[in-house]
Amino acid sequence: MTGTVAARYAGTRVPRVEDTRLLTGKGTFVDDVQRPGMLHACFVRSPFAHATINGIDSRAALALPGVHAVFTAAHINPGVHEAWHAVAGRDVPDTPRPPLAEGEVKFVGDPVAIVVAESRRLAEDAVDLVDVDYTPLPAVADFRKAVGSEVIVHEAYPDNVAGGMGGMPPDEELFASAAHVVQERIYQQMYVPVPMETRGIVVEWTAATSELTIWGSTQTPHELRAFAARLLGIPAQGVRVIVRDTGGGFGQKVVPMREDMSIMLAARQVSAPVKWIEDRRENLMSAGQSRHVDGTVRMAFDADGKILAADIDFVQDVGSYPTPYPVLTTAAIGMFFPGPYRVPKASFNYKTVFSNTPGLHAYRGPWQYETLTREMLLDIAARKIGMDPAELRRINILRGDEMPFFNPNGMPYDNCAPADTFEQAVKILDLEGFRKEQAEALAQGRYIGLGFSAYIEPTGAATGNLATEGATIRMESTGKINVYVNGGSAGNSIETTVVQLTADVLGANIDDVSTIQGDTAVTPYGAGTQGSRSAPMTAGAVHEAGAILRGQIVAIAAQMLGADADAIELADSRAVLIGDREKSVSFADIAYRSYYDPAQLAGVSPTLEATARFNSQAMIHWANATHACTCEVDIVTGQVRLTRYIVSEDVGPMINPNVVEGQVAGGTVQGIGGALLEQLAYDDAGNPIASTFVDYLLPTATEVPTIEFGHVEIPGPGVGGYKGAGEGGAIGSPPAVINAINDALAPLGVTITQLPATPAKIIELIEEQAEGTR
Amino acid sequence: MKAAPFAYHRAESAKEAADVLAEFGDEAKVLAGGQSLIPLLAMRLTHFENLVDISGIPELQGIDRVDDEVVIGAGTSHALVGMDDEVAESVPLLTRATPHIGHFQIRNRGTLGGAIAHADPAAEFAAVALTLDATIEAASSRGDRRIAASDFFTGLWENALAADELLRAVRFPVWSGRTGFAVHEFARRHGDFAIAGATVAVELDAEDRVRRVAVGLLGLGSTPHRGTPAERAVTGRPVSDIAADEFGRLALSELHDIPADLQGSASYRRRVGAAMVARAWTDATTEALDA
Amino acid sequence: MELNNEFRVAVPSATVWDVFTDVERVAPCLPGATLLSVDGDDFTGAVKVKVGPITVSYKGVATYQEKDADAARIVLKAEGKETRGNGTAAATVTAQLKDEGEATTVVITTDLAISGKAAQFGRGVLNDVSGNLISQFARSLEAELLGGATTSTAPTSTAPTSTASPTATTPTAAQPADSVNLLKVVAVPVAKRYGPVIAAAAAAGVIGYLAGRRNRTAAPTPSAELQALLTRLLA
Amino acid sequence: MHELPVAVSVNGRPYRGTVEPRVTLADHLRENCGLTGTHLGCEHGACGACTVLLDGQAVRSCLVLAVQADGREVTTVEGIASGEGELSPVQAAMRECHGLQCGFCTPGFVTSITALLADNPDPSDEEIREGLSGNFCRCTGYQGIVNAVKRAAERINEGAAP
Repeated sequence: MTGTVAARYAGTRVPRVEDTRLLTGKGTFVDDVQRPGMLHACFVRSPFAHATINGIDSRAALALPGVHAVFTAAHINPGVHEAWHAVAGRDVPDTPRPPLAEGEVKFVGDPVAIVVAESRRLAEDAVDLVDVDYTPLPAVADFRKAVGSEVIVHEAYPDNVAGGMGGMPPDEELFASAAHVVQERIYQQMYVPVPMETRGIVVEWTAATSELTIWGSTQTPHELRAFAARLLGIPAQGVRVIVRDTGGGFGQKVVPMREDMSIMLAARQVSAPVKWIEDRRENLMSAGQSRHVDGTVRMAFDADGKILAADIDFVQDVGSYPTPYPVLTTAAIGMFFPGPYRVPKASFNYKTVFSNTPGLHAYRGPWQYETLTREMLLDIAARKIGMDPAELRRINILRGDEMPFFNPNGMPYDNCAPADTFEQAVKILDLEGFRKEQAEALAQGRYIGLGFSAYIEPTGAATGNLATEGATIRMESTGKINVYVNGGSAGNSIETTVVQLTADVLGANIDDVSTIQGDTAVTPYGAGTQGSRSAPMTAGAVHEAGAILRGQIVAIAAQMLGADADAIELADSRAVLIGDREKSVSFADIAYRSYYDPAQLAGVSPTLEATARFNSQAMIHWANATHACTCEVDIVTGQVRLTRYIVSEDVGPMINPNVVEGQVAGGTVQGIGGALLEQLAYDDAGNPIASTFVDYLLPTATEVPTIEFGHVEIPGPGVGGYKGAGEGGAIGSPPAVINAINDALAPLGVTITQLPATPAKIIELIEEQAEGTR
Repeated sequence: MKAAPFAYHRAESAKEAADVLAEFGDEAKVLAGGQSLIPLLAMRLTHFENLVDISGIPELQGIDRVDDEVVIGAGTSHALVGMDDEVAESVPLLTRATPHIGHFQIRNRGTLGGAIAHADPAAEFAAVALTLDATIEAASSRGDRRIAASDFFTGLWENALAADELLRAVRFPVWSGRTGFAVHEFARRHGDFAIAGATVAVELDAEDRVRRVAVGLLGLGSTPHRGTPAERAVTGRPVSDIAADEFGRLALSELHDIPADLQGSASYRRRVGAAMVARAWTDATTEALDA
Repeated sequence: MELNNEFRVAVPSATVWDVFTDVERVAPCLPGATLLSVDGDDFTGAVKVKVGPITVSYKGVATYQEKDADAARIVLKAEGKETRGNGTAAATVTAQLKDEGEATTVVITTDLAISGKAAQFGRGVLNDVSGNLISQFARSLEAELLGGATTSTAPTSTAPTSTASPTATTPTAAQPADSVNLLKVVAVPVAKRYGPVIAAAAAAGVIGYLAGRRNRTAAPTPSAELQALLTRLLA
Repeated sequence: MHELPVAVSVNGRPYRGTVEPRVTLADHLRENCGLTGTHLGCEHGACGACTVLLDGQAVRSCLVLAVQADGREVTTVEGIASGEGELSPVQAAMRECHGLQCGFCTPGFVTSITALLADNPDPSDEEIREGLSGNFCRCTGYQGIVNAVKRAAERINEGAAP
């Protein structure tokens, strides 16, 4: 290709372009948006997990000065035209999802009505005055009791089963005859993304021009726009979504939810912009649930510890109103259960079931249960066989020279070497050293342990609307460059990433490149931040648009330098004649010629901008990692202290190691929270009992160890060989932590199989074991 | 999460505050640091027509040594208590309890009087007051009175103050001689409400016998408690004869209202509580032996 | 949540029956309750529950679902809504009387369902509050039954945690602080009229209180083990 | 409910107005002073995102009523960098150490760390982690933030103003 230059910025720890505004309080999050005459919305939410709505009396609320409207399902729900989500597609049969509860509430926090008032304070005053007449109904709060329960969550699903699927049936003969067979029932609690910025939206409807403008907190500005147009049945070109900063999403902000629908619909009935900012209690009560799976996993091994077969049979809670259609995404748990190992036979079977709890939504590594259960089972197996868990993994984990490798469920692993990250992690850890230390500690009555976790992860999956990503790159009249992508800064550093990539593809100095993202009026369509796709997909888009623009720049430069295009390379924001560096022309001069002196172009096109929509030919970019965690358990209090944490990962060549490590560390700590602290707990009646930060325990700096990183950079199949890095940390860490605890407690004969591993639960198990052996 | 409306009264003096309380009774609530009250108001878990802000009253601020007591004004912040030299010298238990209270941003606002009046069973300063048999000074338009800490904590978040009474100051007795002090607590995360905790003050005689000992228990009931049976059992005994674990178990042996919640069962709290007492006992006696 | 309370009063069951079937006398026994209107077996009322700084006020209706003289059973059903906020409370109170001649044993079983913010409050607060509330209700009923009397028979309880004699004398148990406090907060009139009785009743209350919490509270160390601990300590 | 006059000095600039007593300092800063850098992550004093300096001390602005700040000095994240926009040592270290991602919790960390280092310019690792434990971050896993505190401390000990 013409004018190709070596990367200068990709692979380096470039400081982020997002940081300066965010560090000085100049970011723009949705709650920072003020509009003239803006009104504030607050939802009336169900106090019952399950109840009939007999009537709603809004008179007292409407009588409160400053209250503009109270909307119920009767006002809002009929406005829905289409409500399907791109990730599932238009034709997939979907589960019910009314904007406001109709006739019946199905979980505590179910939105029943919207109050619109002059301030959030007033709106909350009015919410207390809306009198909803309920008849409580029995609720099924525990999804493990939902199948066949007398309590029915949705009429259309009399057995409470949303769906399910099975692969090949398990080879029972093999399980019956294998040298070693392990089986365990493992329960993963409900824990959730908890972005520090809750959900929120500002919707402004201009009836005269039929224009809808939305300021959102979203991972997918363009899909929010497309969804709004579909929902309201208005032309997409009349809808504009503007998102500058989003305070974290982790899956919770991928698709518009019922509250977003309700506000969009309500805004059309109010002659003013409407802002809804979720408060933290609402976020923990109503935004949705994730994880929460119960299942039985089995593995068969030969006498040497080689895996012969793996089987998983599980039930996933999808709550009351899952978003989007949950059945297919859950299949990934079954498909990936064999993991990064040489597994000849695999089988899976699952059900997704409704319960009177908030609906299932995406969360960083939605299929994480496959890694949790597989890695926990491997450690349990190792102890049973009498092998070090590291050794058991070593003899089963896939090597690079075995690629491509099809796992028994047909997953085509390639461009990776799980054994490499595993060996690197073992090396960083110093396995022998630790086992020695562990023996000495035990002799002194101290319980320390080590846990491994390895996984292989499909990143940047090119399916449906996730397969393409658009980019527009423009050289402005000053010679400076602007790159436009869907983006939406949600913490994944996508602004910095595209600036780095654009500078490289154009040979520009990084300070000459800026990016504009999150405004659908000026950015091309993209699927946004989800599925660990931002790096590989955006790289493809920037590469294609950049190649076209580079050709345009080179053409003008060639004409200006009177040289052949092939003889020109771009570097340091200049076009230089190869072999005669004295002869060069700056981007500024090239832009001047194009914008202000086109007569001199002698037929060469003045165009200095390009738009391309990258269509990934790589179906999946396989990333993988090995986590190693060490801990000490205080067997008096049950307190777990993590002492070392190592992540060796392969996300392909790193565009920016800071960003990769930041993503990995953030995900890892979310998983540590899921292993030890976080639980969105419900009582038997379906009341949420962890709806504040006093009861929902996020990890803080004092619970988190220093994370040591190892990098393996095996190029993937896509542009630049980049793979995704967004979800891995959250997938790998829970089993590493649990395995470390189980390793520490092994001398006591204690094995945790129910998460989270709270101090109280650890002590309960230790005491039970003591009772039993007494 | 916005509070319902209320009227706000900024009191310039304790008398002014007491007058407002006398006027509104149950419909008024004292606002000191607000670190517990404001969240309850924001979540609309409670409501008062009137808040009486005492945070700006000079006479409620400050720490004084008066004879064998350290008198701390109700409005003195946790942070000031924690960094005060007189307190560190004369009532070290307070100094050592302070770092366990929330986080430094909370300690900058929260007040000693507020923490004790709020009477949270897991509140460190409440437990220290009970441990050291502190005296609470109450003021009202009807006059002043003093309440022994042992009579002050009457229930979950309930205290012996009448609706028109203001907590003006707390008087902490100074322990002298061969003394040792320790605070141990166990919480899910640093700064969380303790699942269980213990404060131990001990004084030894020249022969290393326990002259007096006081054990405070946090998070192990509707109020802070004393480990009376353990105190009784070891007084007059040589330290070397006392097994810390037994001491810990004994300290909790008469507790009957240990709570259970998401963080653990009553029996788990009992186990952890006993361990915290044992660890605090060991630290406190070690310190006293070296004194 | 089910809460159980039991007490024995030196009053014939006929008298107990009269009190329990007279809402005008039963209602005031519920802490913070005020009776607003009575219409046969249906009535409306308000309840203000106060725990330190937290106050939740309910307004609602109640009815006698059952007044079975032969079975000596009274079932009272009450439903209320928060006057601020959208929470609710519903209780079915069953009183079973056991005629023992001059005395009567009363077993009160309360099935309580609370919704809204109060039900979501963490740190086990709801259990504490309801436990106190209902045991206080039972104690006040007992006081009401003993109207005028100055002594009451020693309370009994079926609770496994009942170790009245050793514990009742200890500071922690002799002041069931929260219940005494509930007396202060919500049952002042009763307290004034029957001060000494309440004191005795309070002790009974501890037991009723523990009975209500039997599933959550470990049995206190029996005095035997206490002795054992002491001897080991001083060995 | 009738409003009360409030006069606060924020980042050296006086703001006068009247507010309902129930309005928190955080809401007052955001709604009436136009300073939206102070973020609300929980509104019950747990997450630390709304931390500001009140008379130089770090406090949760969601747990202070605006009327309580009357006549006092407030420093928000907007007031940490120099007037010319030069990042403070804490802000610069946060950037160099990748101490922020989505940036929502960042203002609370910047103000908290600034106060932390003013009190203790040479904190140990344990003191750093304890000092940070009142602020939640969901993106970074705290790795970059802990490193940023160390680096900022070095800077300050080399003579830079916190």
